[in-house]
Formats: sequence, structure tokens, C-alpha cells
Amino acid sequence: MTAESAAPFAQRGQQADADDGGTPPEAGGAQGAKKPGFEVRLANFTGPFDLLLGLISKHQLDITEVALATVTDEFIKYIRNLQKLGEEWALDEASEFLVIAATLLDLKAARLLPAGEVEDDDDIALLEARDLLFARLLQYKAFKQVAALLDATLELEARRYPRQVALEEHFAAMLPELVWKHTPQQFAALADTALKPKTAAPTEVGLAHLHGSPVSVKEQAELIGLRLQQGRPLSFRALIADAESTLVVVARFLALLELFRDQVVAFDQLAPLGDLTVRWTASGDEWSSDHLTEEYEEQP
Amino acid sequence: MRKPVQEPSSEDTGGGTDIAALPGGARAALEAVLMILDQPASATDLAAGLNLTVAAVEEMLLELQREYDGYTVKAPDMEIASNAGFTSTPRGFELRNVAGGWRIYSRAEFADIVGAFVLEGQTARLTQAALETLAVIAYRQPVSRARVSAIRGVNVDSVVRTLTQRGLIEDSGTDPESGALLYRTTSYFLERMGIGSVAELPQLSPHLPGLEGIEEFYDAGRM
Amino acid sequence: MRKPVQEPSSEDTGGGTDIAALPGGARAALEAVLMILDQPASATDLAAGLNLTVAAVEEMLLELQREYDGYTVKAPDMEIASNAGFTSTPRGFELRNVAGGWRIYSRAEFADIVGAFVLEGQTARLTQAALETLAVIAYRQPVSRARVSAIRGVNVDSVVRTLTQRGLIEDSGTDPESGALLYRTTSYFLERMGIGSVAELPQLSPHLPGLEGIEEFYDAGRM
Repeated sequence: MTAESAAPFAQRGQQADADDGGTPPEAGGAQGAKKPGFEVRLANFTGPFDLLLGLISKHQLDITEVALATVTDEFIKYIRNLQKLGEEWALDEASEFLVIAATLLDLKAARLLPAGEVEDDDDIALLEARDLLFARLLQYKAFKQVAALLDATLELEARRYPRQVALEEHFAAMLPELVWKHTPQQFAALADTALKPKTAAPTEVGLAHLHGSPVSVKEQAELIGLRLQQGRPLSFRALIADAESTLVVVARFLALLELFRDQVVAFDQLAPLGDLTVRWTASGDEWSSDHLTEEYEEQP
Repeated sequence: MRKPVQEPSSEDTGGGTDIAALPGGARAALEAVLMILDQPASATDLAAGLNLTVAAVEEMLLELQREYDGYTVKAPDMEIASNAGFTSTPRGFELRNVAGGWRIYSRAEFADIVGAFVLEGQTARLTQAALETLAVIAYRQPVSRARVSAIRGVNVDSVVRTLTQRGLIEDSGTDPESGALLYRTTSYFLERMGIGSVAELPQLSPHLPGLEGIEEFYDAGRM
Repeated sequence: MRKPVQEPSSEDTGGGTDIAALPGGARAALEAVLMILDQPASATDLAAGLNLTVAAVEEMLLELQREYDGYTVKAPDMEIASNAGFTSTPRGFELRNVAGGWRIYSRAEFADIVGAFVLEGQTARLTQAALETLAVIAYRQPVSRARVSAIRGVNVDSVVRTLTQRGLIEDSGTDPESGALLYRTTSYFLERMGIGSVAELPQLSPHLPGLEGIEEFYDAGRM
């Protein structure tokens, strides 16, 4: 490995770090061909660590000693400028930037306050946040440096061309005759599979399955209302006969309790554990489901 | 600085390299080019690339040929060698002039050994990766390797080499825009498929018969 | 292919070729095989193909390597050469041991000239984002995308896809705990880097002063 080719990172790849920390991003950048908005484009900075390192190096500060408060303002300014330009951010990118901006602000605020003793939990949390930020920043810096090494090596190695010539004809002729058993249909099926766009493996664990589809108590109340307003009392069994899931049964039960509280239905149960019969007791459009909204709409 | 001495071949390569100053000089540069050439190149082409006269290149080619054959050692050593009165042994490769083009081949005397090495590990079947790549090329031809890589999601360089070696695909010129080499299927491919032209390949449709059993078929089939 | 035998030179090989009797002997035979390789071949594979011991082949490979580099002339000529007291000039090509195998390359000095003859090949340089992602994967492999994202502070999905297409990384199964797809570098990556294994990558620690334990530290810290 060529150690001499390791340019110090401060001189590498930071050419866009102009005088003004708030320089608007140059559209395109290194990731120009990628999906727009997929990478945060702050000049040539990819990601918050890159930006932070750029700012620190601009001030010729040592990461291990720097009071990050010095660069906080510029960091925030950078993000503001980006927002002004109306760049679309993906949620995960934005949150990475915001987490770091928030940490920086915390650190700055702590510095502005009179120095006191570290005693309360907030102080300790702040110290931890700072150490964590330093640690991640140093780690990122290390990878950035070895990335520069990889780049130099790859470039150097690309100057050597491997001999990879076609097999000489008399050798190619020695190869065993290809076994080919595919019908055009089977081959087409193969092509079909190969050409099907590959869906990228999800990066996040799906949570959708943890919750059933939302069932609205309000809607169920309206449904029960409509059925009972036909005039004929119905058993609870009959009311839930068409419920497609337990969740709907529960929602209808809750709806009945709501209706009972509003005194628009009455229950009759002839024997313990016997059938529960529900009667509509209100008249006409005396009742509406509107007020149920507040209590049940906001389901988790 | 880099102008050739006599009769420069019409155009400057723009490389800006003074080959005479490099270790081994022009001969080593010529050797470097010959080592990576896949197709035989004419002395004219070589001269253009090296920015030397055709005559100079032809002379060096013959020198190299003789040297590889063991009749002489490299030019810088020649004087000492001939003083010492010895002839070098032949190398394992030779420089041949075939149909007006020069290329380095393995020496014919070693054909048995090289042949055995080539056959080692060769199978008569295509791997699943090779089959899928072939399918993509068949249905998207002419197509560049980069495009096939993008569709398959993996690097297909070595598989494309295998398919070319097997005579199933061939290059069909370069993309006018990107300059990338394009690939298409060969008539041997059609022959093996039992069809007259690529137009006869079945239409790709969402539901194809026989798709179910195909996985096991290929898994069982290869290696 | 035949099994490598312990003392091969004494007996006739099954193929009926006594390589020692051929012009140039075993060294030239080895050279002949090196000429047809389209990917690096290990000393073990070469030894099996030539029906020689691995030790003998390794010795010859190193000799050839030195010879091509100009430090010596071929062994048969060595005595005369050293008597004459000269060192040969480097050849236009070199023999290198990369990604666990040996292969012939054109010498780097001639890149500009050779490049003009290579139709395709020189892949575009990697972007800064791709390089950083590649670095993290190289040093932390096998590693999930989420982990790489966390270190770089940005989403790496599209960059990982590009690196996979270019054959520099590949998936290496799933993490038993999280079920996340893990990535590692390929042997093509080693080839491109000109190294034998990832162990030869420069140490990360000088770049990470006093932060050996950072892994666990920040893994615990995030989310």
C-alpha cells in the first residue's frame, strides 16, 4: 500500500468549502447521476459528518479539542440555506442532520452558560452526547482518510492492464460441447425472471403487520344505528354476525356502550349469559355519531 | 519532446509519454501493448499507438519475435550476450504474425499442457448466472455489459467472457453515445435454441407455462 | 486433471509430455499457461496443471517475476549473465500475485500507451460517496447497509447498488440476529487494489487514535 499517496484529508475533496460556510449547494456534485434528493448535496459534502469535518478543517481546528460551538452557527446556516433552496430531503437524511445540529446547539448553549459543576443528569447527558458525536466524527474521519487511500491505490492499479485475451482457437475448440436443454419457452421464462425489476431489500423493519387495519368505532356506531333504526330489536349475536374480525366485534361492542351512554339504545337480557337484545330507543334523527369522533378517532 | 524521430505517423497520440525515457524504452512499451492485445494488431496500428514509424515498429516486432523464440536476448543485453556467445532459451510464449496482425500466443510446443489446464474445471453446462445473463442479452440486444450489470444487479464481466468464449454471444460494435461495446447473440445461439432468428424467441409475457419447474431443472442441471 | 504428485519431474506425466524435455523446460511451460489466464491463478492450480510441486512452481513464479522486473535474466542464462555482470532491463509486462493468484499485467509506466489499445475496461472513477462506502465495507465486513449508513451519516442504498453492479462488493448472507443483508468485498476488489487479501489493507487504527472500542460504544448509543 502506498502510504505516501495519502493526502491529508484537509486538502482532499474539500475544494467546495468556500469562504462562506453558507455557500449554497452546487447542484449535482459527486452524486449527480443519482436519484435527485437521495443524497444531501451541500456543495460536495455528503452527509452531516462530511460537512462538520469540512467546517472544522476550515477553521483549522483539531477535532479532539475543538469546542464545536464555534462551528455550530455555520452548520445551522448551511442547513437553512439548503432549506431555502427548497431541496427535498429524505426523512432519514434530514434527521441525521437535525440530530447533529441539535447536539451542536446543546453544546453551544452549555458553553454560554456559566461554567458549573457537573452534577445533574442533564450535564452528564450532554457530555455523553458530545463524546458520542466526537467519536462518530473521528470514526468518519478515519474512514474518509482510508477512502482517500483506496482511491489513490485504485487509480494507481488501474494503470496496470491485466492480460485477459480470448482463448486461442485451438484451445477453445477443445472445450466440451455445451449441453443445452432449454426450449425457447423455458429460455423465455428465464429471461422473464432475469428482466423483472429487482425490488431493493427493505432497509427498515416493516411495522404494518403489528397493527390490524384501523376499525373506527364511530363508523361501527353509525352502522348499528342504521340497523336498529329499522325498528326491530336485534340480538348482539345478530349485530356482529357479519363482523370480519375480532377487532370489528370489539369496535361494535364499544359502539354499543357509547350508544347506551347516549341513551339511544336499551338492552334486554332475559337470562344470565343469554342473548343480549338491543333496542333503539331514540326517535328519528335525535342522535348523531359526530361527537364520538374526539374520543375514538385518534387510535395509535 | 515526444515527436518521433523520422516520419512521424500521421497523428500524435496525445499521450504525452516519452517512451524512450521509460524503463525498457520503446521495445518494452511495444511489449506492454502486445501483452494485453486481444485481437492481432497490424504494425501500422501499433506504430500509431506508440507514435513511432511503421518501419521502427516492424523491426522491433521481428526482434521481439526472435528473442521470444530464443535466438537472441533483449537488445540492450545483445552485445554482452553475443560477447558471451550464448543463445537464450525460448520463452513460453511467442509473437506471431497472423494475417497481417501481431499477437502473443502461448508457445505451440506447450499446447498439451496448456490444453489440459484449460480443460481443468470446465463444465459442459452454463451456470445459472451465465444463463440469466444470456437471456438478458438475447432479449435486450444489442446491449452493453454495463446495462446487463444494471439489470442483473451484479458484475457480469467474467460471465460475458464465458459466453463469448462459448460462441453464444459476440460483440456488435460500440454504442455511438457511450462508446461502450455492445453484445448480441450469435447464429450458434440460434442453432442451439432451434430457431431461425431472434424474432422467433417467445414473447415475454407475465405468465409463461413451465415456469414452475424451471428452478429445480437448472439447479439439478448445473455442476 | 491429474493430481499433483510429490516428485513429478522424475516420472513421465500422464499426458505424455515431459516438460523438462521441451524447449525452455518447466519455466517456459509455466509461462505458456500464464499466457492464457483470464483471471489470477493460484500456485496450487498452476502446479496441478503442470504436474509439478507447489514449491517448485512458487519458486519459478518468483524467478519469473524478478526477471520481468529486470533484476535478473532467465535462470539458464544467469551464470553467464552474472559473469558478464549485467542486469537486464525490465520487460513491458509484469507478473503479479493479487487476490490469491498470479497474473500477467502490462507495466504501469506504459498505461497511457496501453490504454489507447484497450477498447473497454477503464472503469470510471468512483465518487467520493462510493469510495467512503467501499472503505467502510472493506474494513467492517461483513456489514449491513444500515451499519454503513450509520457510520457515514447518510443513506447508502444507491451507492451500495452501484458498488455491487461494479463487482466490488457482494452480499454475504444475512445477519442471524437482525436478518439484515450483509455485504463484503469481492476478489475483484482485491484485484483492483492489487493486494492478496483484505488483511493487506492499510491499518485503520492510525487513523482512529484511541478509538478501538468505538464500535460497541456508538452501536449502543444509536437508536
